[in-house]
Amino acid sequence: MDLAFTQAELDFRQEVREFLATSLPHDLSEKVRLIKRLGKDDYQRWHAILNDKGWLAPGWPLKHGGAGWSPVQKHIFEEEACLAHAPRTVPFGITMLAPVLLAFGTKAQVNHHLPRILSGEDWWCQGYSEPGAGSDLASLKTRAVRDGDHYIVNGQKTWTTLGQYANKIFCLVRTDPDAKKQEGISFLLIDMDTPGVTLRPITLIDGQAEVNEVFFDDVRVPVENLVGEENKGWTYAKYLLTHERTNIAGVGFSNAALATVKRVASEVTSGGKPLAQNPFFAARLAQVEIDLMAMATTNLRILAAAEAGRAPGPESSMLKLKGTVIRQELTSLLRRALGPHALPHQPDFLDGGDNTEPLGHEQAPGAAPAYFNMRKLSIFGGSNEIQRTIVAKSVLGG
Amino acid sequence: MDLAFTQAELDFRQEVREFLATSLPHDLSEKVRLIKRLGKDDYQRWHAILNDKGWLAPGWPLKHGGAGWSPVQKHIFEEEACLAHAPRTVPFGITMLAPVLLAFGTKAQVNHHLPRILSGEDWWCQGYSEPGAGSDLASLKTRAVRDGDHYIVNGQKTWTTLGQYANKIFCLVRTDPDAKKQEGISFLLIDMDTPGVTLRPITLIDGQAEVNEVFFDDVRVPVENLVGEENKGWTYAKYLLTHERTNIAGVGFSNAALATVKRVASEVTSGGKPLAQNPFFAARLAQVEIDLMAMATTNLRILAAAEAGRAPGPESSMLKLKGTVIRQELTSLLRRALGPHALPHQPDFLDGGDNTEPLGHEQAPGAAPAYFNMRKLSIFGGSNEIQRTIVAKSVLGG
Amino acid sequence: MDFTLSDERRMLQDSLSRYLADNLDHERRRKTLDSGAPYDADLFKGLADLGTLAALFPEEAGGFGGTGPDIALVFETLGRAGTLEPFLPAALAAPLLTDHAGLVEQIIAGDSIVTLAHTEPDARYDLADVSLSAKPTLTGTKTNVLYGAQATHLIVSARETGDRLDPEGISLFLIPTDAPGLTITPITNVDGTASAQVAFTDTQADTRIGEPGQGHALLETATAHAILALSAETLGAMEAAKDLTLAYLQERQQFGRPIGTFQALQHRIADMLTEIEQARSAVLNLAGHLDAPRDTRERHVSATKNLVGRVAALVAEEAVQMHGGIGMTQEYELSHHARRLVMADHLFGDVDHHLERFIHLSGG
Amino acid sequence: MDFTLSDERRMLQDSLSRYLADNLDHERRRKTLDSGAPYDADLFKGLADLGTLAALFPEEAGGFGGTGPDIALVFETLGRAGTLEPFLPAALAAPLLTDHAGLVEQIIAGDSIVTLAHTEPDARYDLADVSLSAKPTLTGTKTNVLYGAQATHLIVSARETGDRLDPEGISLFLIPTDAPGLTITPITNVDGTASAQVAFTDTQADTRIGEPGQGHALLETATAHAILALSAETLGAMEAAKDLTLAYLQERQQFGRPIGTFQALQHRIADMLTEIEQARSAVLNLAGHLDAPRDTRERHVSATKNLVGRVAALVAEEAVQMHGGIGMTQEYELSHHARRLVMADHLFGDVDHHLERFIHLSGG
Repeated sequence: MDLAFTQAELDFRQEVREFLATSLPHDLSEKVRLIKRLGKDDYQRWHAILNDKGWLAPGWPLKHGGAGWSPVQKHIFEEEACLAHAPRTVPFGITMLAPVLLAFGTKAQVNHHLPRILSGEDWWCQGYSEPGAGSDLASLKTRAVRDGDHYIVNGQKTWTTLGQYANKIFCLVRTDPDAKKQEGISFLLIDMDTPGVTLRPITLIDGQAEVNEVFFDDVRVPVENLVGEENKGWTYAKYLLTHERTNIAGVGFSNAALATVKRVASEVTSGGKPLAQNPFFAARLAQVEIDLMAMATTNLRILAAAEAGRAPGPESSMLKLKGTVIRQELTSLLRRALGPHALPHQPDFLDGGDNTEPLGHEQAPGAAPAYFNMRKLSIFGGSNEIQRTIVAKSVLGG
Repeated sequence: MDLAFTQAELDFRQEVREFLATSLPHDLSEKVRLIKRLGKDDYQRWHAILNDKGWLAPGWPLKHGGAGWSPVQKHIFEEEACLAHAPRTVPFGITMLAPVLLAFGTKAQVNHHLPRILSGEDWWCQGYSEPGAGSDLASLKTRAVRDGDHYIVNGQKTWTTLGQYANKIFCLVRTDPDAKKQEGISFLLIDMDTPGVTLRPITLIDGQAEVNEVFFDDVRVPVENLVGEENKGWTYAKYLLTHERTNIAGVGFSNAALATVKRVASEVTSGGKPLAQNPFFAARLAQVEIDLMAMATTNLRILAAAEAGRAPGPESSMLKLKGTVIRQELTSLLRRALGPHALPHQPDFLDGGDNTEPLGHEQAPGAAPAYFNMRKLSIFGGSNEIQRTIVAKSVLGG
Repeated sequence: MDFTLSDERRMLQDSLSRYLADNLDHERRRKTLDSGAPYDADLFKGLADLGTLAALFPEEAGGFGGTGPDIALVFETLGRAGTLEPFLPAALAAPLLTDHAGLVEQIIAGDSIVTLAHTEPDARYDLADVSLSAKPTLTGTKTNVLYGAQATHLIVSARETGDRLDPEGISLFLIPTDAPGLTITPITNVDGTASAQVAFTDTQADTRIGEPGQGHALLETATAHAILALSAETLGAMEAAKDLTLAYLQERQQFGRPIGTFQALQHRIADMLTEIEQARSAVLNLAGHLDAPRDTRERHVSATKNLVGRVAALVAEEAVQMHGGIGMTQEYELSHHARRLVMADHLFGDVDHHLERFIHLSGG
Repeated sequence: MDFTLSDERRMLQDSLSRYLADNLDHERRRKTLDSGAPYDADLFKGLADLGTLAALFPEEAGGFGGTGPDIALVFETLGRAGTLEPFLPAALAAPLLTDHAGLVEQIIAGDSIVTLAHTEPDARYDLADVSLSAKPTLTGTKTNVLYGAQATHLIVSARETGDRLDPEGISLFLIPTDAPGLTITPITNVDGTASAQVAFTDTQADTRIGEPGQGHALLETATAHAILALSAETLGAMEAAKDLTLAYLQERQQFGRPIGTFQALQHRIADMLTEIEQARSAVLNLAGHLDAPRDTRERHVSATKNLVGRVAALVAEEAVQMHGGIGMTQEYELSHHARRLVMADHLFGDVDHHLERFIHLSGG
């Protein structure tokens, strides 16, 4: 047993640090640090910088323009990027669609789509959930009926994150209405500008319109946009859920959030002394730091297993459970740390550029919105209730 | 709305205090204070003192030798008795069997049994649970088959508290094996010295033999020992569960336990200062005190409703849930407060009289055993899981 | 001991509830917020006409209430309906305006709003942390002034002697908001309520509330009233969140059955209900001790704010979690209550502040 | 980064597990306890012969281990089997006996037991809280001396200079237990393990461990080793409690089906498993940092003891609760593990002590 990284891994970390120090624009990292709202341009700028370096697609093979990183390298990049307050890379094309195409798509699909993801020409979004199909995803109702060389798609998707920036959507659709739930589902690629596709933004509890409803009304989709076989889409969706989930624990995010809370607690005062010295606040903070120290090692254990080629089992569900609790607790601590300053709603600051002055502490405007926004962590990507059931069934059967 | 007690209630409290100050033997209250183990004699002594005063059976009508107290009076007595470290009164005859006899028994049964309970001639225990019927009590299997003027009883009961002191047991037995689960159950009174009744003590996690298994092997029970109608026993058992539960919250116990923890925390030191001044310990203690302040009022609200004649609903389940959490947390705090002193097992002290010297603090020997013993609170009397289901079904139906 | 409502209070509660049911729903609240108005002035006036504000003042001041149970009843009802209207300032100001009958009359009518300007940017939750100077004109900044941009008057805490954090030497002054030297920056809070930051520059302060330098005790009294009001409002919001959640659990189908039939959610609902009963008792405890001697009252103040704050976060988080995505949308009513439940912890001291204070008040 | 066991360690683990499976079960453990013996001397000797104690010492001391991962592996295996035998003293003493090759040889063979006599009746968990005086003979009382009545030697902390709570001025002495002036009172702990109270009266102290007055750093090192050992043992006990619970949930029928099919219990099991993985990682963290510089090591010491203590209480309480009554009986194996899980928190500092210490070590 050896907790240490190899020299090659340490060198890689150093390389990542240097890249971030030189290539991450300050205005972008300030936006991320202050939990401001990123626009399409912000994401695309960062994607282009990463793509120039060859680091936009960490898990893709080199021959497709990926970085070809190991799970540990991905983890190191993620850690460093978070600590440097880099924007996240939007995952839908890079870590969700592309692996499915690489595993199940045609050569033509791979060669057509992957370069367009890297170049930014295509922004993908995800069409999985429906109003009646959340945790019970397999009960989805969006229909695709074959009509010559096309499928005619009708139905509705929801919770489509950043769909307002996307020109493409990958969808799970029902192609055989008579089959049992998980069967009869297909995986379909759809242009958002096809006639009959409409998008309605949903304003969330934090005031942001981050997610959308997408409506399909007699949308004609060429049959070559089917991925893999008809009625096998559930297999591909599950593949996607069990792979490419190295970052499910969010250790990098939590490390950065912990550092932010510590800094704020040292800057704001309570009874004339830094809040960090208040034993009640210090106890909350230390407790989550201790939990995070352990979860970081749980994460490394699973990474090491992945590196050795072992498939992730219920451990990734445990990581999601603990990881979301820790991330949510840290957003709660940031809000608490800011005290009365967390109350004012400051959308102008959150949407604004460098020159907007915050009321109160600079971290105040983002704190409560981030707390509310991050409630999603335990809801999406398989709710924590679903994860608990997965863990329990892995040991109890049934 | 008025949180205050009436003058009559305040007078009653004063009367109770004076009685306890003059009539509760010091050696008994010391045993209770130090969480020592009480023997049959200890209980019987206290029962006799209470009976002399007419206070042994708080809820019975005066004409049967009861105190005829209101719910609030019972609560006041309970609070004061706990604070004075009086032994609890053993409930099986007084608050469990007697109300069932008064409601459903024959005049002969009432007149025969109630005086013997008061006098101490009979010590009752409870034969409900079976090895295969715990939370699912209605699945009990102990059979009673009619044979002339007798029932022949075969089967096994378990978790029979203080059965080793009892000469009588009231049992739920199955008299109609073909009926649906809750039907076909009868309520039967059995002499423990009938041939075929055997008792086996169970040593619990705290080292005490507080509960027992009771075996019935062709035990002949006269039919006049049936309470109410044959096959209606489940109704009587449920009556018992929803009535006479004024003390389910254990507020008196918790008040006394809180006072003990506070005293210990002021007497033991940590880093050279009283533990009570340690902010981490103080936070735990304050949190449970605040919870208890609220639960005490929840308890009074339900008492006031009972006083006004309203039947308790799911509130009594909520009281059990919160009450057990608070009581268990207080036993945990006492153990924590004593630190390394809680480690040694000191059965001689716990079983001994006045003259045994404890190792460490005087509260040390009882602390860990009480913590372990009190895990039972969330298991027996309808486990907390059962209580949660009751509460949920009261609002969700089904 | 009596936990029932008097007939008068029951009538008030009924009329308030009915009026609110007829005049406020989530759509109308969203419309008010989207309009940029801090609240619905018609609704405020309508509620005032029903006696909502009068119920916060005692008879001798022209009201018909003012006791702990009155305050609790009014604010629980308001909280259940999820109002945005400026009632909290009246709860704060009521115990401070015993010598200002005319102003109280205007408050009761809904024509004047008097609010407390106390929290300073670096003060967090400590009531004694006052730096704004009164030598003799006022200079300094107050923040989190509830409805400060809509108020007609401010009661301002200012330091006459002593240092920051010294309970002695704080005085209170009544200032009209059109006084010279005031700069009022309106704020919309995350939960949709309104407040303001108020900067004072050589502002004249002629009208004292209470004795010079003795403002701390008055601040405690006003805060005790406000914490009761806010806790009761929070309790109402819990009830609203609970009702929405119970309805959703019965209606929402997943895996072929209502999600309320899943035992894991049932047990969490049971814990949530149990905790809400705890919060109700905590509110009753403070309501019943609002006029108790200072030490007793303040122990209940901190116990109640701590407990209600913990339960509020639990209810908000569990209600949203059990709803799933829909619980996170602004379109759905729960999001409003969830924000109120969470953000109330940031007013008048959060759960940690009051836990520490409870320990201190208990002699720890 | 490598979390796999070396072949040698895997072999040791396998042989230990097999030996324990063959030679210890709940009935035999109960028999030992009922006999009045502090532990099973044959089992101890058998485990010693397998190299269990040698694995706790480095090669240069005649062992074949002694690193953090070695200690973790041995004690997790012991904890899973629920042993009562005196291995913890060896983990405590190992880092202190670098100059005592002969004694170490005897320890490894299972022929000598050397234990630390450090905690004083009023000292609670503070390592610097030493009053027992060494001027120059030893006078005072030590308590919670693990296996003190079975030990051949004690390592005694004593104060040469300074006041109680002063880290400076504490010295360590090696004393044979048959030395004059020792009164040893044997204790059986609540969890079935043995300890003793030891009174010293003018006891000669000729053999120093380390430099005069510099004992505090050595106590920290020994305690770090012991906390790793105890945490790993606790982890093993968690695994045992978990396995019993999973089996029970699948076997126990209520309401016509295995109770493991009830979703509320399933979700609690999921949380329990998740926390056990956290505890495993915490043990790995300390194992991997046992030889790190003091400040880093001690941060991990306190983080691990805090986390493992929290999870241990959760696992014990949840395992008992999910079993119901049967989980509370001494006849059933769970009760043994539950007691160990809970009472381990009372050795070498509980969760609160180490939370406070972690904050202090983190510069708070």
